[in-house]
Amino acid sequence: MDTFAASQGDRESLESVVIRFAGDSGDGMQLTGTQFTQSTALMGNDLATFPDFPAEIRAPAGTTFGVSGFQIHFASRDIMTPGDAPDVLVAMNPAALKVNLRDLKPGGMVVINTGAFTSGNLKKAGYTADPLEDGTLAPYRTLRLDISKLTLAAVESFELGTKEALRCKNMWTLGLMMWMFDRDREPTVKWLKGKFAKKPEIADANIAALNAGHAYGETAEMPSGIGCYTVPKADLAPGTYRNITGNESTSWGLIAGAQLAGLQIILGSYPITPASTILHTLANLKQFGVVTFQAEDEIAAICAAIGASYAGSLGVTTTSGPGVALKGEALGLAVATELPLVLVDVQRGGPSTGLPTKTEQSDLLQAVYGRNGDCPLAVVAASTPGDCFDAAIEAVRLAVKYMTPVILLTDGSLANGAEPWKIPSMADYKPFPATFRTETEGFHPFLRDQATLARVWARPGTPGLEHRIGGLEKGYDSGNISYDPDNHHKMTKVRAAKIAGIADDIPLQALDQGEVGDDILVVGWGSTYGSISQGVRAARRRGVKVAHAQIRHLSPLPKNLGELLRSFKKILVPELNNGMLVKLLRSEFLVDAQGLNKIAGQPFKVAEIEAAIASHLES
Amino acid sequence: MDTFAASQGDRESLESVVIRFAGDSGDGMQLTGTQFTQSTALMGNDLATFPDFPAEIRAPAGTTFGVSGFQIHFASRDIMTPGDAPDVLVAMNPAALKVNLRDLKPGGMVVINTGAFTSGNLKKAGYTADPLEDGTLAPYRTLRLDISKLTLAAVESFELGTKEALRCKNMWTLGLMMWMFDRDREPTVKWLKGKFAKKPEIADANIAALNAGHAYGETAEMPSGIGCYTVPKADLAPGTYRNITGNESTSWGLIAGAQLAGLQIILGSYPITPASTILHTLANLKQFGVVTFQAEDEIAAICAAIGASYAGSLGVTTTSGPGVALKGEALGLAVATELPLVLVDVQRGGPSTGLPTKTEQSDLLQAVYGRNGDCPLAVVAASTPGDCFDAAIEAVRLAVKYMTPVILLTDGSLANGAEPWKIPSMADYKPFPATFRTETEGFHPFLRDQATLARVWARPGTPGLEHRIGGLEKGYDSGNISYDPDNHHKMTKVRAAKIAGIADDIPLQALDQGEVGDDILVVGWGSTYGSISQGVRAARRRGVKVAHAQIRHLSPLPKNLGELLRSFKKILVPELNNGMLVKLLRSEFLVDAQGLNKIAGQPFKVAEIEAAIASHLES
Amino acid sequence: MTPHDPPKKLTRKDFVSDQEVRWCPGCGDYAIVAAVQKTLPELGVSREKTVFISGIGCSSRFPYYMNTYGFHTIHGRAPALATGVKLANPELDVWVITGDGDGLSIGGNHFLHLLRRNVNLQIILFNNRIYGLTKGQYSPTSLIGKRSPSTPLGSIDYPVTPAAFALGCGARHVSRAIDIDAKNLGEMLKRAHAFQGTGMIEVFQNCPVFNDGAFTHFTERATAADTQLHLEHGKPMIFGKDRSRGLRLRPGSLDVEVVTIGEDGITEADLLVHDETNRAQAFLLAGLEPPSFPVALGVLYSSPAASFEGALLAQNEQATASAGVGDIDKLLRKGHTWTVSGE
Amino acid sequence: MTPHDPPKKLTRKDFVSDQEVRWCPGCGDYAIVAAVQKTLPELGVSREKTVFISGIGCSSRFPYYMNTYGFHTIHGRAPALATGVKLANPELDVWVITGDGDGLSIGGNHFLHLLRRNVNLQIILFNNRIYGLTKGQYSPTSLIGKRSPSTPLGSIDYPVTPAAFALGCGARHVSRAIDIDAKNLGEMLKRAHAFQGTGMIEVFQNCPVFNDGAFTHFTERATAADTQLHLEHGKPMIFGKDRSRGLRLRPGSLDVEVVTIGEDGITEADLLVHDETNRAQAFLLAGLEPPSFPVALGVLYSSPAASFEGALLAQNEQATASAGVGDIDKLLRKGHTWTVSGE
Ligand SMILES: Cc1ncc(C[n+]2csc(CCOP(=O)(O)OP(=O)(O)O)c2C)c(N)n1
Ligand SMILES: Cc1ncc(C[n+]2csc(CCOP(=O)(O)OP(=O)(O)O)c2C)c(N)n1
Ligand code: SF4
Ligand code: SF4
Ligand SMILES: [Mg+2]
Ligand SMILES: [Mg+2]
Repeated sequence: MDTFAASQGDRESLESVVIRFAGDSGDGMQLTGTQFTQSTALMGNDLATFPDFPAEIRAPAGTTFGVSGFQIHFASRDIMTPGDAPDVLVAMNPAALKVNLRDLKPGGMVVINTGAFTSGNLKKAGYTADPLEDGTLAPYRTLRLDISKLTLAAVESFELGTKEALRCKNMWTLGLMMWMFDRDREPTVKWLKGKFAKKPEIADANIAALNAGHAYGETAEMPSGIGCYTVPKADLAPGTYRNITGNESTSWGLIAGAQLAGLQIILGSYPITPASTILHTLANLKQFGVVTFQAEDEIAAICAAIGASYAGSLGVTTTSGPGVALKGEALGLAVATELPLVLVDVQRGGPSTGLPTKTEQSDLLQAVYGRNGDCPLAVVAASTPGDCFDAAIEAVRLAVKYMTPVILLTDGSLANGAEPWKIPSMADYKPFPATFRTETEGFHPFLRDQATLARVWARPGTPGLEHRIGGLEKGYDSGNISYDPDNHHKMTKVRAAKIAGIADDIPLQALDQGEVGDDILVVGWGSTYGSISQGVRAARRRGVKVAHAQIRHLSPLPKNLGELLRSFKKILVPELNNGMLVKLLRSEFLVDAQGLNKIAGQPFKVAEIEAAIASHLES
Repeated sequence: MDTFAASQGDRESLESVVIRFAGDSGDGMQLTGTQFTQSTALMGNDLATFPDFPAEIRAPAGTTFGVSGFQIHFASRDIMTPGDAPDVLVAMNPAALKVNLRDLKPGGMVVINTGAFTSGNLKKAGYTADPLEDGTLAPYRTLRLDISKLTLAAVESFELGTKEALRCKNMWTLGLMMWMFDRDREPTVKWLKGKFAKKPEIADANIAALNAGHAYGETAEMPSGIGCYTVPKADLAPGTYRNITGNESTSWGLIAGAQLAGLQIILGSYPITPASTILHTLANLKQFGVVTFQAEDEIAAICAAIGASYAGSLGVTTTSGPGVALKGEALGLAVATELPLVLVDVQRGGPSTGLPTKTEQSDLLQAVYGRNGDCPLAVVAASTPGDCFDAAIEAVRLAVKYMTPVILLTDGSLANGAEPWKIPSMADYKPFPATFRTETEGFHPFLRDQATLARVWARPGTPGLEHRIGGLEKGYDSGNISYDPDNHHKMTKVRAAKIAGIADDIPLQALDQGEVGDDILVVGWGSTYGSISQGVRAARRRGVKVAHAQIRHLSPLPKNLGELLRSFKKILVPELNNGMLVKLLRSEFLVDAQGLNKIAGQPFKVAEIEAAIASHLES
Repeated sequence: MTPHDPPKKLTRKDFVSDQEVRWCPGCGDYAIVAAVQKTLPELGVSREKTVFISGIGCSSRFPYYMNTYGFHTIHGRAPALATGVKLANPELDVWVITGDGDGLSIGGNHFLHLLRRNVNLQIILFNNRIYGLTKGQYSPTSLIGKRSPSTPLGSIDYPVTPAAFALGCGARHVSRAIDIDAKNLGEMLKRAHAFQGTGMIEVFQNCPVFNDGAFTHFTERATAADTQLHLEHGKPMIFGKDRSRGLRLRPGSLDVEVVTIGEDGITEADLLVHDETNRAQAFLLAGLEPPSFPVALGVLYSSPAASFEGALLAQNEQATASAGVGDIDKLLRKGHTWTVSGE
Repeated sequence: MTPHDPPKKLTRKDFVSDQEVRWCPGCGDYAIVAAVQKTLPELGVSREKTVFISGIGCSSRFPYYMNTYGFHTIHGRAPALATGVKLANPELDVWVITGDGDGLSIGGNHFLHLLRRNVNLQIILFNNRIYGLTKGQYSPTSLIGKRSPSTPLGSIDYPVTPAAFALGCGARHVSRAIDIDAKNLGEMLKRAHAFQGTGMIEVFQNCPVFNDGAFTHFTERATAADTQLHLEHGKPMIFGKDRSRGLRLRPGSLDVEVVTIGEDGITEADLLVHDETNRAQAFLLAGLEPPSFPVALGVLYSSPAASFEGALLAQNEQATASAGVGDIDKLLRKGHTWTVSGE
């Protein structure tokens, strides 16, 4: 919202806006954000969101650690990140102001619910003086309203208790913001009716609050510097769109992949933040033949998935970093027995319990190396919430075609972040049906396809193929236990060659922007896609010769990657960790790639990427 | 035994001999080998041994998978490996012959117990024709004796049952071999008396068999090509020596380290091959203040160790690859809470259950990277059985000084292999006493030493230092939980810097042989020391300009390593895995190091190293 | 599903695989594998639908010797693997093989949850009160004072009683047999197989190498009659060489005592009658030990209920019945969507 | 060991840390932390020797609120950590804090082995029959049919009964209390603390956010007298508003029934008398559930025995007594050695 400025009369047209809704966990900010997003998506803007939950549990009202935030970035051009800094901050209480004000752009707008600025709340937020009075807000344009009171007035006729009535204040606020940015309330009205179908009076009160907030904007006189705006449609590719979070699209991608493979999914999972919602989503989709099993622990979850794959289904397990750390031994079993398996790792801040609700990319080396023995497997990463769908399909494809575990890396920001997604059609995906051995002649369980090196999949229940497998080394020619030295060498090499061979079956690495011959290449993976993409675009606009490659396949790496990297003099590798992909690239290709590392539980800001490109070019 | 040749009269003097004793698991070959070793050590030869157990369980008598072998290499010069190929094979039954004959040097000697060559045993061993008859043995010199019968005769007077009596045949064989190589029987006699103190008749029968075997050599006429030999004393550094296996010396090193730190050891361990004997050894040394706790599983084992460290003891956990895979999450907790901890990983063949009784170096990357999040710790490797002692002390030192988990890597060949070891004196080691915080003023649990960056160790029980720690991110300035983005970045960097800083506190990387300017550098780590050392020596004797560096500290790497590596044009990295150290070196130093990889569950042969040096120089 | 021919009449030999058996001579495991190979044909099961799943341990090598499907997995995790197999294909007849270390030490958690969920399979716990494969360390069932390589001064942990533990976990079918008592063992295999849910069989198995004679105090032929109580549902609890002794409820308390029929006017009618469905009674029986009491063998407890995979897969059917077979294109378009037309 | 002053008289406040409490308003955890903070001074313990060790879960944040030593570890592993702490320093007074997910789901194995070993510490299981921290998935103690985010059609696993499970594990002190019943809870804390071994307390804890009212059917004041049975060793099992009802052994079988005193000639003398040391009885009591039965509260079972760390450390003393304090130089030179002299 570079062009953001006050206006009083007609709506001012803006190219892009970043709004952050912030309040107490109990204030319903996630809902507010989601509804604003929904409506914005329907308006045809491009958008990206970033929900930021409080860590772990509902904290006592009013405390800073109980603040919940939801940021949305929407624009009339295509955008890829939730925005570096908000143009508008909605602060429902002092704690929300305290935590978020520092991020607001200079000159940005703050919408404040003064009704929550009681001395008790100020104290809980750690304010010694009232920020409304002491000049804290001087650099900003403020809209101060007693939203609590306005809401109570708006829903008075419904005779709810005060507590219930106050719950509607997020809808009042939403109404006001929808007025301010010219959004349609209809989808929210519809959604409220559905959600409170069994309690129509609650639905009606919320709708009344929503409308009252909107009406307030229409009628009340705004202080100077506060106006109303419009953000025209973005020029999106034609098609049908929806809004989607990464965990939803991962879930759906798994189902789609399984259908393309002709398999049923057995999901073994143990709840863990931020992966749990994949389990929840799939548990609600049993009609797709997905069996969801909440196991007793992380190890049981993956082991049940392996058992399911052994029995001829597609075993899937979903978790986050600490869960992956526990699954290492079982992953090794899946590698040794060469069974298909998809492990989804929704990465979060580490080490150990770390920052469970924050995002990070620090499981990459664990994914590639974190097991005993020479234990290669395939690793795939998703780069945007919507891209999780295709990445999940790709993970399933590789698992089934190569009889191997595949780790799909997403992260907290993808999992909970949302973006408009052009809905694909299943007809556009080529099926990759799994085949099961039935021929008994010449059978042994480690017979391999000479092209893919995948072993045969012989399902229990198939007459004549009775066999035993396990974690001990197996003879190349018989599949029986073998302690033969040369055989072990050969099998280790074959397992490695099978994974390496996947490189022939994945796209060559392309440049997302720029071209060979540019001065510098920025190489990313995973959720940094949006920030890097925009940072590179901005730098290119300034005339910098910078290219961008985003790597989807991390093990094996694309065949042409070495050549591509070597064609640049400088290589910058931004990662939300202390340097992991950069290690893989350096060791694999002996290129002097340098890292840009942010380990703060937050995505890169576009400006950080831009600045790093500039300083790296100078160095 | 290059100069090995027949002799009938006087003892022929040999520079070095490799003997492999092989028989059924029930034949007592490990005992035979150990006794021969003991006596050889006392003779003042340098020696190295390699026991090779059957996988996992006692197999039915006579089968090939039940064959147990023990190889000893002894010489009048210093040697470092158990020898590439045996000069002498002792085969107690057909299966032993079947499994081992292919390794024997051309023209080597086979001592055969013909008494076990029954048609039943031949069949069990998978022979379709009698190898004694069909020319199989033609390339070798054979000494064929019905040892079973000779033994029965020797112990007749003790009136044991046939089964009991036959048990003495390994002692008969040992006696014969002691005659052949001029070893002293006395230590064995003493040992037998001690071992069977409660069953003197068994001791006596065994002694009789031992003496009978010896007498047989003295008196019987040997076939042509079979003689008797002597291997003169080696020129060893002055001092008191003993024979030691890696697991023993690891155990003792842990005790020594704890004493130097002034701490008691709490060992949490879960039995696993080949690490279990560390637990067994330490369980027998309670008078050293070691508390050994056989936990319910691998995770409980490390968690108990972490609890012990939290309470002010030195927590230690010992395991092998699959166990390490299970301990990843808990290791992360120890990293996050910055507690001292030593994890001993006795590596074995992987992936998964793999080859449990075979050696391998394939846990290196798991040790360095196998945890969620950015989770750095120190990694140290031992290079010979005796060196495990110093490596264990070093692991304890780093753990205590830097308040960090340290992984000590050994492997199956070190664990069970033995070498003569010059016994150090504890007075030669500088103590590194642990310090505990008692000062309450200014205390918080993540206060750091500004030099080492280690946090303070505040033991429960200390008045005034009550505090809470855990796996969540902690504030740099308070030690309390912190979700602050910048703080997480800072803490991640501090944890990394603490480990990186250890590089200032470890020796610079030295060259074991050769010098800067040589044509090629061979870089190894861990148990490959002996093979590489001898391979390099052999190549140098042939005039090849080759140097050798063996890396003890794998995380962090020595400060001067990059410079050292870059001063060689060619770098060869032999490893008993599919390429791990080579990855670390390439990514860290961007040098074009190339791997020599053997994944066969067996150490490198000296000849393999020599050949690789030659071919790498040519390439 | 592959087509499934009606099972032809199989014999013991059909269930013997071509792999050489790698247990120590004299190991109790031989008797158990023989009993299973003998019993399977009597159950009329097919080779291709039978799956043996084990963890790690001597006992866990079992699957290699069965000419059926088999999976030798990782230490302690067989119950979790097996649950996945049953979810993928409930028609498979799954047997879990585990040891006292595999099942009760590292695998204790999965053992608990398998039992409480009541997955329809059989689990055989080879209890030799020792870690065999790793060369003789004491196990969770080793008796106090067990000297082993890791406990040279004797173990100090109170052992767990597998049957009592299983009942505490909520197991619904708990039984016991002795490795070399082929008749009772065969019977227990059949009972567990017939049970719709998790049929748990503890087998007292001798490890002649590392824990020889751990059970001889009640398995020896000579004294067996006096040290073994063979339970039969609805029958009074009688034992003893001349079947003259029995168990009686100690009046007024939840406790039992050994009595002699004929003495003090005691008749068979005074004895406790075995009720397989009484969980508290089973718990009490599980804890009886020589020399004061005989060891309770047979089915201690059996109380059927819906199987886990049955109930879970029924939910899938229910979901499909109410929502129709899932259509991905529809799923992707559910909820708010909007269309951008190519202008 | 640091010098240890005789504990000065501490108050509740001394045990309150400076950290802000981060549970949801109305959470039962508040009552439990308050009860512990109130009870500790009454036990005469010192702050510096007291250690709270927890896993992960809402309940596992407990240590942060105690002004003592504390360790918030990883999910399910607190019992193992705590065992290590006791081995390193048996003088520390250790409390393990765990939840139904932390202790019985991922941590089930450590829970089992802690209990059977009888490590001398207290373990408080916060049972809210739900995973609170991860936002409301069903747990191993959730009742069948529980609708949760991961079980939209209702859970199907048979729940585990913590007290019965603990008894099956070989626990030697098993007790139960209700979060908001401060008096009984305080009493149970004291009893567990006094017990030399693992004192296990299950606390029924309300999670108003994800499983509100899970226990109201027996915790509601109005009906408590009829739905709660407060056990007292040596006392008959009486309950009911006018203390007119009781539990009686069903004649001739291991089973109990509810009877009314005064009806059918039943007197107090007919009722079962609570014997804390009877494990089978405790097992039976653990399984009683409304509406047919009252819920048994108080000490179900208590039977002291040597503590694990006591016995283990005694072995160290024994070894030292017989072999003398270890001398490393001697150790290295034990057995066969030989000397090479510098010629
Ligand atoms: C992760 C891991 N830790 C340790 C081991 C070593 N291990 C193999 S089997 C076993 C115990 C076996 O005991 P039990 O289950 O009683 O079987 P048995 O050999 O007595 O039949 C152990 C500790 C392993 N295989 N994996
Ligand atoms: C390895 C691992 N897997 C999953 C989680 C996520 N997790 C944290 S707490 C919890 C369950 C908590 O339930 P409970 O123990 O009942 O505690 P409550 O929150 O109800 O007090 C789970 C699944 C984790 N922290 N670590
Ligand atoms: S070690 Fe024991 S249990 Fe294992 S095979 Fe040998 S006798 Fe059987
Ligand atoms: S989620 Fe439930 S258990 Fe957790 S703090 Fe909130 S109310 Fe308490
Ligand atoms: Mg066992
Ligand atoms: Mg809970």
